[in-house]
Amino acid sequence: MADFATIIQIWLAALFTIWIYSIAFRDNVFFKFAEHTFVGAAAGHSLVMGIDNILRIGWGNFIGGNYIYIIVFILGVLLFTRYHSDYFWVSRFPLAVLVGIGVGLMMRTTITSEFIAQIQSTAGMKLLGVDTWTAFSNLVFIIITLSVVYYFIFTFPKMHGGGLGIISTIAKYGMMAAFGYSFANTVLSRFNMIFGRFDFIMSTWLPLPYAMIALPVALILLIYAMIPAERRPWPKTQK
Amino acid sequence: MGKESKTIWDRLEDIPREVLYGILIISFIMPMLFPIGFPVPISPEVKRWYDTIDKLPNGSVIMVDFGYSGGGEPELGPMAVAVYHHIFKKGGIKVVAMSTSNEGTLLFDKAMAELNPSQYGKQYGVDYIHIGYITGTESAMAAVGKDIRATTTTDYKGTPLAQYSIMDGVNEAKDFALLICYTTGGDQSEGWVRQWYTTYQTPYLCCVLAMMVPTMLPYQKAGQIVSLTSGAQAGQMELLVHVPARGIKSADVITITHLLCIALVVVGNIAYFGKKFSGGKQ
Amino acid sequence: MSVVFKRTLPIVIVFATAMLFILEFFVTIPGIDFKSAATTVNNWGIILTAFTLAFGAVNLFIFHGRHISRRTKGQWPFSLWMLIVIVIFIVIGVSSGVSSGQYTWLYNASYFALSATVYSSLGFYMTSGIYRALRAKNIESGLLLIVGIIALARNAPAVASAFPPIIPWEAWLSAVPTTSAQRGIMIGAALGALALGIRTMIGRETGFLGKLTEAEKGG
Amino acid sequence: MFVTGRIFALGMLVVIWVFILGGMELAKRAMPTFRKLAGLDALPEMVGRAAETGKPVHFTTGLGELNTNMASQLVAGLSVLAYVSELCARDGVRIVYSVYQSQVMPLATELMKAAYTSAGKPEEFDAEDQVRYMSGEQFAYASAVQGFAERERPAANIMIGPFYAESMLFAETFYRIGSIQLAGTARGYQIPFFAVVCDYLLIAEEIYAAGAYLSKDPVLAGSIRGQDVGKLLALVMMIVGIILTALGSSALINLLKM
Repeated sequence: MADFATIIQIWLAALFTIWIYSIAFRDNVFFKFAEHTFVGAAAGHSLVMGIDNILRIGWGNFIGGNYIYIIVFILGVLLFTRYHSDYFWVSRFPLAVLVGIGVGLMMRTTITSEFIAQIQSTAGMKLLGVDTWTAFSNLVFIIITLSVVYYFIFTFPKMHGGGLGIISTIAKYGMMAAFGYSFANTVLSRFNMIFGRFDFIMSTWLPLPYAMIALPVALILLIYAMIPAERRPWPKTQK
Repeated sequence: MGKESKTIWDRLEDIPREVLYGILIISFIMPMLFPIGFPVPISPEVKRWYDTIDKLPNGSVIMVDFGYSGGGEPELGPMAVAVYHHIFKKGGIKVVAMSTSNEGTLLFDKAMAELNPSQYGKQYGVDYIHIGYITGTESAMAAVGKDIRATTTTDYKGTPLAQYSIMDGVNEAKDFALLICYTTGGDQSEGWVRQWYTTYQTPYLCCVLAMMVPTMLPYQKAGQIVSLTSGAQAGQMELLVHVPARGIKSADVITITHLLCIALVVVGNIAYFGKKFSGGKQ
Repeated sequence: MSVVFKRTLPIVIVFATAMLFILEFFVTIPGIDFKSAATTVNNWGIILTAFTLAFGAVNLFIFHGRHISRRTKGQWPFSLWMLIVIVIFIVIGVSSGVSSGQYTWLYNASYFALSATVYSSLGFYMTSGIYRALRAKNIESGLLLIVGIIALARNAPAVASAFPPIIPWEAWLSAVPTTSAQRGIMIGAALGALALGIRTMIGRETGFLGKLTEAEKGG
Repeated sequence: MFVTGRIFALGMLVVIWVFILGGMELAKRAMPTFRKLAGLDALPEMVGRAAETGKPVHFTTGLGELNTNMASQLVAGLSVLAYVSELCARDGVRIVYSVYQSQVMPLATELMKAAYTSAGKPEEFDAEDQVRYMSGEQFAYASAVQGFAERERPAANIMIGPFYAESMLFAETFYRIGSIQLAGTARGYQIPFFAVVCDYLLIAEEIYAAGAYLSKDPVLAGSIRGQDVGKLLALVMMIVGIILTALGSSALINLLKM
């Protein structure tokens, strides 16, 4: 038997789950409550993890003898000048360091991993000396890749005029097929997530004492909350 | 068009969403109440993932990124657990984990509770460890790849790394034989390709939400990812490792709900074409 | 202070920092230790990012603080509750630590359950989207529909067992049309990302500077 | 001096740098011409339909902030907003922009006002009603937009910008109430939903092209020109590589690996 704290935890998690799902049917006050809890929890958790990193990593390095970290702490605090109407520009300096790191790390590897490596892999595809089916598949692959790259060329309008329009059509067909595949995979992902919540409700919450009684009560309250205030049988509103 | 002119096709197309959602909920609940135990075929990516870990030499150290958020836990958690089962069963491999998602350490605890490493005689700090959530996503990957201790000197609980024997001689990306990432974010799954594979050529196994698989496919095709799987394939991994758990449990539900989707597409299109051919314009 | 200091200097910092990482990766110059410089700056970046994680909470305090002080009808009690939730997280997270039992309890009772549910709730909308919108209206949507149905069927484990030919069909759709189209998009997007990086480095993309004064816009 | 295995990449980076800067310099002298974008061509028709039915047009640029890496998508969305506002002003259609980012409000108001002025009807623009701040939180914003959709039943819905999980929610809701929809985003995970549900689509990079074309900003247009030359180079490399591979030579692959 789970201890009391765990039981409370399960009840809370279960109620939040039901309240959030209610939005699929209609907006209501329980959803609003759960949603505000969600936004608050996300912001709170993120802040707490930030503090954890500052203490565990930054402070750890500092007391480990890396005194230069004091500069980082100062820069970090300066980030918050963005909320000041006159001195907001001070936050640009630490932010510039962050942006510079991001841009530098991205540029130096994107050129290889998303550009050259992709070109290299396409260029190495064999059309001769392989079995017919592989050759056909490779040919389809090459045609779609080339035509999609071609499709996204915008400033040479002549490249899309006349008979050349066929290339864009092929590209579009290729992309639509890809989107169909992605769509099906998204269904799988979302359903897996729903399964996770339903599984929690059915195998963790409902076996607890009173949960079977609480479920219909919660649902009735929800349906009630979905009815617009003026049409509710009780309590009667003035307006 | 008045209400009276509604044809059967119109009615079919306009089924209220509450009805659709109701059917969906029922198709989730029924197979959970009455499990059928549908078979699950193993796909080549999962087999390739399994083989990659199986072939790791004794004494290898691997890096695992718990880069997913709570939202993706139902999908990615079972996969992470099944793979840990495999690694611990095989033995002789040290697992260093980190997180690029701020919920990663909490989800790591959850996974370890489900896994129970002590059943394999594995000890925290000796056979596996978690060096914590490190902010910055790609900056974190780059920093850890260059020099772990310059980035963090403690594990996720704040205990100095020096106290753990697993960290002896483990300093940078080059010390790792394999990289595994479970993630709900494209920044993570793609970031590892850029910051570790491109820079250090570390073999990379990547497990993402099924919806992210298509955008990651070109990396696998170009050889930058050894095996790309979705968390939805966790059931297959559980079968290979012989530890049936949450992943396999979802197989029935996923089958029924997907059949429902196919049925909905078919009915929807019948309504559409029915309307079209019966002169829906009126 | 001058525009040079407020506007140009940040751009110079961006350029220099980015250049340090680019040089470290591509060249080795005897006598210059790019690696340790880059390692230091990289680790600074991590700590600075940790500071930015507070922005979300600060923004909420500013925005919802206004709702509370104005007693916005139908909103302020929720705003107040939201801020209370943030405070609870901070107090427990900082006093007990993020790997403590108390914090784990709080996380599992609220954030974990909520975020898992919020993102899964989209599954409902998808179902109705599938029913209403997935139509073979023309060749394009027909292709999307056929590929979608085959992939849906393959994703149902029992369908794949009962009808094994669907496995190679789906594998082909994944390996050929999907991968190739995504690769085409990826090559284009890589150029887009590089162009954005270049524009940022030379100060033509100034979004990160926040609001610009009139004098700064003139630059 | 140079790190082996990365020499070609460095060279390529320099070449692309030259393309982008060159593109921007040339664009300052003469704007590049753009190919037709099917999604943009549909806009006058969509606004026309709204005029016939007397219902409003709804516009959203999704989430993302002006000071993050989503800014370029947001800016592209705002350029389209300015264009659509002008069309709406001309046809006497009410256009409502749902705002997520409070920082965007003044900018959007200015843009729409300018659009109404250039259509010769500045007095018809009502900022209070037409630029609506919905919420700064994803799902609160989503439910506010949904509420608007169900109350006012817009004839057309245009969504261009960085979209996240709310994309499906919007697309489904507006489809259900019968709005004709144009959607575009460069966030790869969301494009499939738009492709399934919406009538017209701007795929990925197309939104930047649309934004640059409509805003006539030489920096953006020139940058796209530079990228186009980069794409041509990629195409040439792939074609040459495929031919060489077919002939049994791996010369190009070896060069790329340099």
